[in-house]
Amino acid sequence: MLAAIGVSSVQEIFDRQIPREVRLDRPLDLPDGQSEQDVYEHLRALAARNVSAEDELCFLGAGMYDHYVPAIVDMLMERSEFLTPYTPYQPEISQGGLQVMFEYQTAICELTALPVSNASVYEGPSAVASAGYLAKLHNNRSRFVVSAGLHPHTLATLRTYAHGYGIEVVEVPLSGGVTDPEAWAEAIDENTSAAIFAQPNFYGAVEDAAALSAAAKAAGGEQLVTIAQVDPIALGVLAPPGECGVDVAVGEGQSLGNRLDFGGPSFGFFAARESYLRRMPGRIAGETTDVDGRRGFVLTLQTREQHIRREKATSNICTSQALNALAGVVYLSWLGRQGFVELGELLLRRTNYARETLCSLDGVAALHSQPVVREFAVRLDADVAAVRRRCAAAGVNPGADLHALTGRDEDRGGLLVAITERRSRADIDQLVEVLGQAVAAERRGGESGRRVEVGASA
Amino acid sequence: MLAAIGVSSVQEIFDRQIPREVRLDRPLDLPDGQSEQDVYEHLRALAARNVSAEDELCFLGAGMYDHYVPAIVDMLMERSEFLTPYTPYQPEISQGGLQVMFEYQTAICELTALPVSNASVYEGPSAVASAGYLAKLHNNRSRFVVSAGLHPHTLATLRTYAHGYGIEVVEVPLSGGVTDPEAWAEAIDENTSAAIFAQPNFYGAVEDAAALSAAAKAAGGEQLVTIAQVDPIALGVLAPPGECGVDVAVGEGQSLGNRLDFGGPSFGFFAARESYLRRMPGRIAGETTDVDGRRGFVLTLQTREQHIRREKATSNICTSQALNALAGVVYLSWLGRQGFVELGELLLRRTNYARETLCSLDGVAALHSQPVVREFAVRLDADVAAVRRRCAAAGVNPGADLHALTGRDEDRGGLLVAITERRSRADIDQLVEVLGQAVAAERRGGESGRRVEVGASA
Amino acid sequence: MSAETKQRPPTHSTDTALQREPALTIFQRGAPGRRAFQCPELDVPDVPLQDLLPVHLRRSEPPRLPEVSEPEIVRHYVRLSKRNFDLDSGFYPLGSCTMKHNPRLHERVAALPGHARLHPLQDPERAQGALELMWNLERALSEVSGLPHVCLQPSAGSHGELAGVLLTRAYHEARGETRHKVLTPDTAHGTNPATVTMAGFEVVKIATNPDGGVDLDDLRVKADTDVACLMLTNPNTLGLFDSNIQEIARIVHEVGATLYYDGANLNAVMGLSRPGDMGFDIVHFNLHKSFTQPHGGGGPGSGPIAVSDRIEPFLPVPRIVRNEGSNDDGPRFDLVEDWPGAKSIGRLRGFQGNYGCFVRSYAYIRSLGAPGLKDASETAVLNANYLLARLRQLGVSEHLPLAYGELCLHEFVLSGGPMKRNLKIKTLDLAKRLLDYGYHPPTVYFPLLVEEALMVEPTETETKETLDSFAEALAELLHEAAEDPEIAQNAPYTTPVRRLDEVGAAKHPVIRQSL
Amino acid sequence: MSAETKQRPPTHSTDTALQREPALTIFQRGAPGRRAFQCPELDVPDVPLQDLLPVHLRRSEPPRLPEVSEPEIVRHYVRLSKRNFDLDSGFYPLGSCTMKHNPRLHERVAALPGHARLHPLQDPERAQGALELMWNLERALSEVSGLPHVCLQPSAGSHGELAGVLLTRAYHEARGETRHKVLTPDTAHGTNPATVTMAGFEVVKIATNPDGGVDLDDLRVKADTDVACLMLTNPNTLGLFDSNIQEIARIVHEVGATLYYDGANLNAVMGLSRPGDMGFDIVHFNLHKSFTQPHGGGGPGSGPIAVSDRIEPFLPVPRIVRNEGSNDDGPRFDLVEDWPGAKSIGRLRGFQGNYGCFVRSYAYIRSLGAPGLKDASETAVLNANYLLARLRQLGVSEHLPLAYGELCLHEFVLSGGPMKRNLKIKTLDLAKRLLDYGYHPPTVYFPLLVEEALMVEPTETETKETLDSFAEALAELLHEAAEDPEIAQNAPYTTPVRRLDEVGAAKHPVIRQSL
Ligand SMILES: Cc1ncc(COP(=O)(O)O)c(C=O)c1O
Ligand SMILES: Cc1ncc(COP(=O)(O)O)c(C=O)c1O
Repeated sequence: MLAAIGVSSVQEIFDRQIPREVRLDRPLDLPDGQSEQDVYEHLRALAARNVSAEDELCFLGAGMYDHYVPAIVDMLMERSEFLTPYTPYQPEISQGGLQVMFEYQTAICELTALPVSNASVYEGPSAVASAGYLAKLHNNRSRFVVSAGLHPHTLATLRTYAHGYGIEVVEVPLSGGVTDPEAWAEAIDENTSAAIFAQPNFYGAVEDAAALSAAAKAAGGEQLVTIAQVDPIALGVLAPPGECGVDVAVGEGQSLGNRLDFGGPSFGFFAARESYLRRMPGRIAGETTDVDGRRGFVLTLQTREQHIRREKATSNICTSQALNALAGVVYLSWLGRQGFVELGELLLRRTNYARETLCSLDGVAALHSQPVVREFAVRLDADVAAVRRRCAAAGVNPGADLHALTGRDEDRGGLLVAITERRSRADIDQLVEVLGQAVAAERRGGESGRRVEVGASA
Repeated sequence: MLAAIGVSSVQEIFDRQIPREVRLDRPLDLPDGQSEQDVYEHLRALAARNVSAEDELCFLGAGMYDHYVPAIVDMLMERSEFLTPYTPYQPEISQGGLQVMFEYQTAICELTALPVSNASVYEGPSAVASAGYLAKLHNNRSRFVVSAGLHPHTLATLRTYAHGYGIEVVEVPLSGGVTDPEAWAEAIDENTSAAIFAQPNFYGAVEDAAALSAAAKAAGGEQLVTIAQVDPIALGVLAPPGECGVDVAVGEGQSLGNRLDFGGPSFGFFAARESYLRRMPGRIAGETTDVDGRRGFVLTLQTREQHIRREKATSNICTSQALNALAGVVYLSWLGRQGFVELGELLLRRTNYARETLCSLDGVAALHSQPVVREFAVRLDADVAAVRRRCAAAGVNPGADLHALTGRDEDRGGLLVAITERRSRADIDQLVEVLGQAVAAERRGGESGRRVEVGASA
Repeated sequence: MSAETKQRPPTHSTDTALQREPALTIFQRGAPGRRAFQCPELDVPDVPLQDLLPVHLRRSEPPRLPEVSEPEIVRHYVRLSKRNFDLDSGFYPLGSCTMKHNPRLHERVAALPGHARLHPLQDPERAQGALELMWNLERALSEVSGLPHVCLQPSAGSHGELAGVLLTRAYHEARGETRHKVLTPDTAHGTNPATVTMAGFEVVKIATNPDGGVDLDDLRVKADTDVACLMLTNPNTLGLFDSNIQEIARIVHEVGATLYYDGANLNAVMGLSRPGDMGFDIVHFNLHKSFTQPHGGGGPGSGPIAVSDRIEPFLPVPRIVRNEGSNDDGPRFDLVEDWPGAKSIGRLRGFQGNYGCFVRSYAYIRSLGAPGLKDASETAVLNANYLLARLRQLGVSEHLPLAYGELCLHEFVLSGGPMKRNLKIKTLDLAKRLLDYGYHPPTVYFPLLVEEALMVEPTETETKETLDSFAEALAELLHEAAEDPEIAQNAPYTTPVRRLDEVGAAKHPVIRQSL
Repeated sequence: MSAETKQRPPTHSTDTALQREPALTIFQRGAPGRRAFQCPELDVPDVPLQDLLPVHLRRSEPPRLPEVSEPEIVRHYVRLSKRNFDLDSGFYPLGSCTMKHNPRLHERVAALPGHARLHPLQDPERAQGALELMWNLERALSEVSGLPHVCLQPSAGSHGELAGVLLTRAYHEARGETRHKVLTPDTAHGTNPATVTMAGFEVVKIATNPDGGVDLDDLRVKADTDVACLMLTNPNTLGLFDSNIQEIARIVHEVGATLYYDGANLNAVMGLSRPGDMGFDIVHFNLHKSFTQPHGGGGPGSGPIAVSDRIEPFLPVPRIVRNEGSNDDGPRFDLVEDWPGAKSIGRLRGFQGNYGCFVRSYAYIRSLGAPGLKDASETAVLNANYLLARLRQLGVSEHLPLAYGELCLHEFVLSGGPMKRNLKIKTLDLAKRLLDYGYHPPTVYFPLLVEEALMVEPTETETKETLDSFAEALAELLHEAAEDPEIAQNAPYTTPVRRLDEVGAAKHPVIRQSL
């Protein structure tokens, strides 16, 4: 090969192009390569030092949830034809991926009752920040009014982005577990670019989405963009954002057939009203026909995108989450029209059963009394960290430490408990027992966690 | 659908065909169906009650070995196109599977240095029994002379089959760990249909295959069929049967890219000299061309088979082990020409290192001093079961209890230790330490295994 | 019409990408020195090989295995896989093979290390999960078959048949009898007679009566005391249930012979009728059919057997036993080679059988449960009868009449005789043309007693839409043949290769890549 | 010639099975009431829904999701997958995308429950394996880039770019400066300018000099104190290394701006040259390119960033810290939101980033090690230059000359201008005809400054045989065009669909299945 190139060595190819001064004159300081079995053992040893939802009874949620991922999702994601192609730049040989995007968009539109969806964005919180950018492009106003009920990661991400594109973020507090209606109406005016809330909110409470949207439009006018970050699984029982006056509905798609993966990759979904179509970020698959009249699919409305519009693009996103979105639409097809609702209703009932039984414990009280669908917040009359440690010792992860996540004083003692279809009544009862003993022990002033373990293994 | 059929109910279809008296008038006494996640949890709970080679340091072999199975083998076996078709009865749409069989046959021929191979039989021991049947069909003689060095499961299976097709089985003892040459020559005469031995034998010893074959032919004449059960992995360093006067080489293929799976499914390979081609059992893929002259593959020489020849077939085998044979040829391609030999040499050296270090322990002696490739037998001056229990408590499975497998008195105290490329020197050293302490403890008259555990975790 | 479209497939060689791709084997790829495998490091003393292994025992030349990189291997086999038709890609009504959907959950659970990396010689006390699974599967198969004792060991159906006939031999020998004959109907699958011979018996054929069942008179004549066993499939390979089964059992048992049930067609009667209740002594199951173990392009399979009390003493070893554990710590499971009254025929293979298949089929049984299994059989039978009815409605049966009977159970057999005479195309031509339509053809030329047989088994996991389009495709194919029989006679046109020279392949066998 | 054969592909619509198959969506399959999912049983009190959720908050109608069985889902998507071209099936020289082989080991280790089912909010002390893996990956990326601090959080390359530009903003603001402009060369990838706007800066284009590098004079003119940053790719999108890089760095730093390295082309220089040593302040990596995270048909990706000391205070939260554990019990890893001197820009997304991608790329780095990474880059560059040389030998460069330079690094850009004039086929036509030859075409019409650009990146995992056949295919394609340009102008002929009406699709967007 060197002969064909006309060089005497590979080195020469580099020597002729890269100045000596910027060449690395030593080997990289990295371990040597290993055989496949050794790398496997190394990665397995690392995995063994994580306590996963396979290893303990896990009630963690707060944005990502331990739902059961059906085997067909893995099987399809692992097919070379879906796993290894690049973004479908050549539609004639990418109809599989393009049709999946089209189907995914259809499913998201159905879930949200909104007419347009893109083919996925990175994940939940940055989806909200991108929705904010859409609002800025749409009305070029100066302020976002956001509910304190948004996920703390969403608030943080939105602030980071908004500082970049130069928009002020004003936070509206909660009252009684949901966005304070007065403060909300108060904060919004004709300089408000977008009004943003979560459904259900971070504390698990179901917001009155229709009321919040209406109030926002009333105070900010039609140009204002109402944005909701919604939990797709909750939409099995909750009125869809499209029917609640929401302009743009975005959210975290992990619950839909994606693994936990310690936080990613998953996907963000992004749906909106027709009028925002040409300001959407990311890929959109559209239907068309080929020269022989066959139905086919292409990436469409690309004039929104960076590779065409460059500095005028509606977003800088390029590589997105196609494979995770495939998992999403396969999962939704697996659940099916009825199953999707059945699942929501099962979670609704189990979650309320869990909240009731937990709150019947001494030292455990509901943090709010709003309706909840799949997650709820309680306040412990004990040190949350200590209680969680005791539960962990008994093989139970009782949920997330609210204060650790929000840093809000009013969240001290708060515990956010998530329920999935993998958590049976028996699991919930075990949580109640273990948490009850942990709280009791802590309130007695923290003797050893042994009694908790005994309790748990009973 | 019922209307089209012209019945009022599915029941009616059965009522009109199956007499009442033989209908089941009650539901089956089985658990109700479960959701996918519940079945998964149940099967996972069962798996958790097995101590697999993933959970302990495992030196078990004796026919199946914990080799590393490369990820591409799983990936290819899981492809729908290989996983879900039936036997390739329609070659035009089965070229993938048929070519895989052809490639597999080529690989087996290369390993064994024999000119013909079929596309797989069930597994090792029954492969020997099928080879015996081939011999019977070939020379219609009355006796099999078999080496006591065959795997006990092979001996048992051969006896079961031979009793059916009416052939006597005479066993020749070992001396010094290998088949006794005198007794061997003694036992064989012109009534001997086949002379059968294992390479390496069950005790890990390398037999002088060429000498055994020559002696057999000398005593039994050309019509006698020499059959060797060979360990394919050992062929990386051992002279192939085809170069040792062996007529039919068969064996267990599990070592070649197949999981342990608690004993199956794996595959048996079956290779022979040209003259036995038309008496081979099972499927054989052959090369041919289509009407347009394209190269293609078909199941060939089917006149040997049950679906054509029925009671005159050379075997009754139908469904075989195609998917496992695919794993075999993919694995061999992954190892490659050099890698196959490198692996054999690595095992040869590690195995001899293990034998030496183990035999340096008090109360541990080599059971024979013959060359060994990947497995060897030692005799413990202690109760093997008790020693194995102690080792298990220390997370080490030191190997198989010889006497428990063969029931031979001379095997009391025997331990069969297998080495794969997954067992590093460090692992071997740990075995030596743990086994040494276990034997010592037992010889001191069996106080508790605690010291062993301490030793192991050091 | 064709699998997914409403148009007729091409009637000329279309020269597709797959057709243009030459069939290079993995041995024809790569280059010297190329490799995928990186050998773990030599961490023990580098002793000269000849000190460990005398040269005369050593291999002199490395085998000429491929020299390829991982990317080359992946690409080679992924491309090769595209030259296969498979159940996940299309309808596969292959009669007698029960090509039902293979749920992917089964692959997931079978791959759990606790199952997949469990060594077969692991001490039973540390393989309790595996033994309990096998025990539960034995109990479930016993309940489905209506016979009390189960052995999971056989590797496939024909292996189960061999077990069954050897059990029969042992049973008679134990009673001091040597019998020489085994009866099989002329509808029997080839493995039945082949097994009989392998087990040292002589095959005696029994005729089929006009209803497609066993000819009772012929049976009465041939059932003498030299008969060891009658092997039967019920429903038989015509998809018909032999309503004389009780009389057949009486006749066979009267002469002291055993009655063997070939379970390949069990998918018709799960939860509805049981071989044990019909009077069978021995049954084999095909887990890779009725219990959806994926077929893998020709295996692996698994052929457990179930037997009556009188056969039980002869069952192969090892057997699984369940010991009631001391109060709280549940039952314990063990493998034994001996038990009260044991006169075992011994082993049929190494270890405990194809456990990986047990895991899948057990997961299947747990998923469906009792109602689900019954529902599966009912739907399988409904689908078969619906497809048969559709073919009648579309006039297909004018050329391809049902060979026997009116209705069927889970499958039916058509006769291509009229088609051959009226339309000048053989069942083979029809099958090959079906390939262009995007279907796997039904089983052809079996059972042998049906002229130009076409054996159709849709299974319960196919939808009405699929059955309808298949029926339409068959009808269209016959119209096509009526217009121009050469279309089918020269089919297929669109497959990766077209008709292959099987005669030439057998005359001058080339069965490995020349290197 | 074509990917696997030596013949020319068809020059007419071949009407293949895939072409005949109508594109039905999953929503057009199934039937009312059909399903795959069996809901776990309701094991808690069956409270009326309205008691739990007021009606006005409730969903009134179920979404019109598909109603299909598992077999239907599997068959639908398996068939759909066959309408994709993929890296495991053929050569994919898509410039700028580094389509190197994705080892399957990575999928296996990423699927281990300890990684795949680890909740992102698991307490750090019980996620030590994950944090150590991330720490090790950070260290490895730091070493490869030559920059001390790494943040793994960004979800893809463009997300990394956004992080980088926001870091630049924070850096200047911390110094009490507000700068408004970011410089990008006209060879820049579209995400660069798009990012600049999103981050609130104004884009200023820098010209390219005749050697394909940055025009230094233009840079000197435009580099003033209102410039916050220069974003560069090196080697750039022409596959050329800018030998003035040190001078460029000097100019940029002189005006107090930062120098940003778009790491999409890192595959050319791993272990050979490091952005940090070139003077870059901020680098993003594309783990889904250089570090072989599979691309999934458009993601997931992962775009970690590495930065110099002066940028470090502004890094996103959370960060991973390593605490030396008390003597024996090794180091402990933690996630922190604050650290000495921290002035973080905050979060770019939820949780810790695309951990699943980290696992794969870390496995890759461990498999290759230092020598392997260097070897990968050297082979990638060797393959690109060999392919370029082959194209010259075959006379292809007469119609498709190299746009700039003599040699290249890991990829090269040809200009289709002469081809368009001499042979009357555009680069688009060439790309479409290549589909018939069985190849994924190179990147087309990028970078913008090259007329009819064709950007070829073979990567290190392709064999010489593949490069040779691809070169021959291109040559053959040009001969074909010389004979009859319409062949390419109307291509492709053999793909599941042929040229699609993109204009119509955009004019009347149909972006979901009408139900
Ligand atoms: C009726 C019948 N009996 C027996 C068998 C043999 O089963 P196996 O292929 O599992 O050996 C088959 C399989 O085709 C069959 O259809
Ligand atoms: C040069 C260059 N920069 C940036 C990007 C954007 O990377 P990503 O697609 O991961 O956002 C790409 C990807 O195509 C690229 O080629």
